[in-house]
Amino acid sequence: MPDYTPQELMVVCAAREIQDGEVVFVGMRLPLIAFALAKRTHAPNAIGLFELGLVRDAPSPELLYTMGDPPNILGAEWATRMVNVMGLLAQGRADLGFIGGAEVDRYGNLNTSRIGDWNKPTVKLPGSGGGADIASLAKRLAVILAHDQRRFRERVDFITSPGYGEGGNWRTRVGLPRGGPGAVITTLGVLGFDPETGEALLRSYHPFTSVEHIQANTGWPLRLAPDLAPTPEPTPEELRIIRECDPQGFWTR
Amino acid sequence: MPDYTPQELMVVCAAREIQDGEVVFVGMRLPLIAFALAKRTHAPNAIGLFELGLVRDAPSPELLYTMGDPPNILGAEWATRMVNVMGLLAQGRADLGFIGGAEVDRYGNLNTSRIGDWNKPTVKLPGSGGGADIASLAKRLAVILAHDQRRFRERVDFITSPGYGEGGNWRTRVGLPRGGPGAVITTLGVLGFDPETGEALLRSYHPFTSVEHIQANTGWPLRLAPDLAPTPEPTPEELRIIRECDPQGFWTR
Amino acid sequence: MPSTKVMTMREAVERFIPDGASVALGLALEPLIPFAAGHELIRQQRRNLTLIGPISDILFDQLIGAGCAHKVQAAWVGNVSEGLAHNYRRAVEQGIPHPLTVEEHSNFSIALSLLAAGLGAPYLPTKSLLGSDIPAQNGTFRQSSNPWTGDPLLLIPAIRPDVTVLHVQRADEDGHAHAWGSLGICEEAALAAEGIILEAEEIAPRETLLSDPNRVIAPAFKVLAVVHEPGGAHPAPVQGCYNRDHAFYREYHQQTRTLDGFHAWQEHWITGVANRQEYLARLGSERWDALAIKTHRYAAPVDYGY
Amino acid sequence: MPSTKVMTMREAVERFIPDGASVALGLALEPLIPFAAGHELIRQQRRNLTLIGPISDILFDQLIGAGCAHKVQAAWVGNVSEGLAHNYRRAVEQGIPHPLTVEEHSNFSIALSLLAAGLGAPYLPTKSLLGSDIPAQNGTFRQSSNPWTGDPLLLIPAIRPDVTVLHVQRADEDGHAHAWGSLGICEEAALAAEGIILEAEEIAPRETLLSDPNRVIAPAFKVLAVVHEPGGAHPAPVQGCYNRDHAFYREYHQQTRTLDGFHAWQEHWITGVANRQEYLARLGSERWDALAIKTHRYAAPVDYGY
Repeated sequence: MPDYTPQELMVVCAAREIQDGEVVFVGMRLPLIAFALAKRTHAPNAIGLFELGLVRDAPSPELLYTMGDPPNILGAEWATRMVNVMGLLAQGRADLGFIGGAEVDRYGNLNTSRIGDWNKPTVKLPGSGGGADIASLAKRLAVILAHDQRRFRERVDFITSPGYGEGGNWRTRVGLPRGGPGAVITTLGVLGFDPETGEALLRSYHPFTSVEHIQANTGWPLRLAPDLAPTPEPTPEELRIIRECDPQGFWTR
Repeated sequence: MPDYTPQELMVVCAAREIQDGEVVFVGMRLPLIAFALAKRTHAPNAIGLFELGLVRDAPSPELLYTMGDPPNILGAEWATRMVNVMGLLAQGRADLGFIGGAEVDRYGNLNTSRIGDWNKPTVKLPGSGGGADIASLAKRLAVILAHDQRRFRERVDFITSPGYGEGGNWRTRVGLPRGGPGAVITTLGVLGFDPETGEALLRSYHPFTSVEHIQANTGWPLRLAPDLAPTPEPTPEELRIIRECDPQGFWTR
Repeated sequence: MPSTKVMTMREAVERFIPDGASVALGLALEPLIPFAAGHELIRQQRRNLTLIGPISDILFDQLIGAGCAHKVQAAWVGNVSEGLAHNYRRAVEQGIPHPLTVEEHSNFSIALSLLAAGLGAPYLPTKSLLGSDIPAQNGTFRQSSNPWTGDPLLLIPAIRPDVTVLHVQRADEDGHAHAWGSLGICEEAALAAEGIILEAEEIAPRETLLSDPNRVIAPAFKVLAVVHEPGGAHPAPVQGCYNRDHAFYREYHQQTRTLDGFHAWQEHWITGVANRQEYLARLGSERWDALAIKTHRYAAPVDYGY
Repeated sequence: MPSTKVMTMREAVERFIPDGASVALGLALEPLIPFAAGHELIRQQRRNLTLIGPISDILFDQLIGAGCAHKVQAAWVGNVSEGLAHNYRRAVEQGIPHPLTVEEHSNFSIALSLLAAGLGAPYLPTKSLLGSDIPAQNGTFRQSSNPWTGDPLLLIPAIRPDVTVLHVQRADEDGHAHAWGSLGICEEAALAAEGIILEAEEIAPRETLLSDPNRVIAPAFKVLAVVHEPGGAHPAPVQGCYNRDHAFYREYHQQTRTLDGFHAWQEHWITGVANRQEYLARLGSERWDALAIKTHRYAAPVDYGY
């Protein structure tokens, strides 16, 4: 057994998506910690946007249960109205956005709205929040979710947050100005996307699992990226920082 | 000779347009004093909106050369962004708006943009400021300007701030949601408007002039209102307050 | 001058939020949620409300479970630190306690709806949500195109709530209010609404509020009622006043999994108390004190003098 | 961390406002006008600028008279307490010093143009200016209709300035800024622009600025330059710092009636001085002291602690 949890590895993978100096639209839960980790390791100049109206260049000094927690507001560079932060996103000022989802499909479309018949769903999920906006407008999208066959579906019942739609040039066709998922970070591995077709490809598998296990837990025949490799393990430094951020393991255990 | 200036009488007339409890979009110059006068006499509950982003329920304690002068900001109820105050106007929350103009015509249209050929004007005036917005969107409009034949024209060269256009239901036809001029307060008298045709009618003439003099100084055959009467003179109390507001007579002499 | 707008929450809800009203609340997202107003709506058994907001951190779920809501216009209804909202699920999936109309939004689209109303504009255009199924489900948006370029655009129509309820740190009796921290779409919702109800941690003198007119959140002439309601946002945090009661959200999540569980929770925290003071007494001073501000951090001085 | 953004006005203008740039300035209307930046543009003989703003209280007139401007997108160009702007008249009526393209706006339409850009929207719709000749003269608006009701609407396209210049009370070296008083469309212009130049009365520590994040006017990552320029807004007022020099506007009005008069005025106040310090020295301490703040009025405390 590895000395880290899948969630800890997901945080590490998410942090590695952040490049230094980037403006990052930080989502709920694990990305809150990933932003802190990236800032304290390889991306000290990254800037975080939080949809409720915050901009920070330093991560919160305390664990965040929600992005509106008081420690995330004190020390913010800017505490403004949501529309201003969404406006930065809409202008193409966010290099990377993080979102979660209940279901993802072969083309990276996410459902966080309703499973089953729209009018009589079997499961009513909470909804988009800012997810659909981030998926529509960020230059690059990273998705974080648990990996099982129920969640990884050939086609989601409801596209809350658009990925590559039906593939190909779909995003351009429907009028989206940019973006699309670059990574789907799961409990089992990391998916990338074929730049031509927009189809998900397995880019890396976590050290504690296997390609076969991932394929068996994916609801469509998951193709492999040409450079498929095991996910690099968290470094001790990364784990130390994550555990400093989330000492009780609220999000990462 | 009366013991007051035409400007002082204009301030009095402007103040009388304000009813108690009304939300008033206050314009530059004389209306700044008219708002103070109304508040201190018959309209203590009037509220003033200032286009740069201010709301006040108490007039400035000092003479204002501009609405952005520091005494107008200190003690404001709200100092916000211009769009928020313009938004109140656009929503129909302003009962009355004041504007000035260089030229007015038979249907209360105002020109503050360009005299003569649009592309080669003989006089380039400063422009709309917020005037065109107030004229478009306030529930009721009061216009303040000097009265002479050059300024009172059959048809203005350029409609900066729409009055009743070509008359009749023109405002509805072009899509304006409400409003139109209720009064044109001049150095010689006060004009109202025919509710059917939108044509200007002389409602009152200042005590120091005559109907004939006003008609001679108007660039079209000015019709008279059925209830035409001399403009009531300022009361001593009104004059006292105006002179307290503008002791040097910067605006009122 | 008009008489004071200060009144009890009971009176404010009785007078200004009738059955069938559309109400925007929870507009700062996780902080400053006006739970006191929401609970009073439940105690007064308000029906057929339209609930408007970006995300709702368990407040909408409570109103839905109590049968107050007929329609929801929101981007997210759940429990931010815990996950799904059980009453919301029961209402949409099973029609319990009765069917609920949901118009799905994103945070940006609900913000734009309210901003449009405040600007007096019939709609605002955006490229967000193109390709999402939200527009089709919502049904009120309109697909359009940029008249200059032909590019696809989505038009988000204005939403004008009857009432916007804001929890604020302080207000005066005329309705001037200061709120600070993360404000989400509080301003947009206040300017979009027909009227505003304030629940305030503190009632301060007019001079205090007017000492900082840039921080005033909306024009006082739109304010219908000012309710002095310290602790009214619990379990949500109020910057500078108290912190978030994370455990309360967890308990709510666990205790409301079943309908019976929700009824028991509601009886304990809402219908079994007469007002916010009794709620806080039930919470207990130990739990309340644990949420107190540990370190005060004051804003740098600002001089409005001349 | 990136190196400091603090530099002289000369350097800021040299590096970030090239010939042909579109520049928004004078966005708080009568207060906080960045005259220091405007005068440096004149000293550096910038050409073919597009000037963007709501009303311009003599600053645009100076830039036009000096031959810096090719186009104006504004609601009003004049002298608020005195009347007409002589250089503006000469340029439009007689092409002196050269012809000027003017796109007439109203205050609301220029505000909506910038707001649209900040929201990432191609345009915003309004009912203002329907029936006005401004849309026909401006030429960039588009007549449309409400797709739900068929009512006429005017679509105001986004304006994205290359640079927005703001005068603020204080900033830190990273570009966080506090401005207060009446702010007009400062925020909209800052969010619409590609980059921001700040001229600040005071350079304060980061901690001071971040102590009140609600008062920060724009994201620091958009700020290109921070110029420490006390007195940089004279003769415009800066709340809490100095009052308006009304007489200066009157003198400008009287002395610039003729082109020669303007040239003499320009030589005295702009090209005859090297920077703002020399300008203020020429103004003299007696005149400057007369504008000082007589009564300080501080904003009520706000606690961001937790």
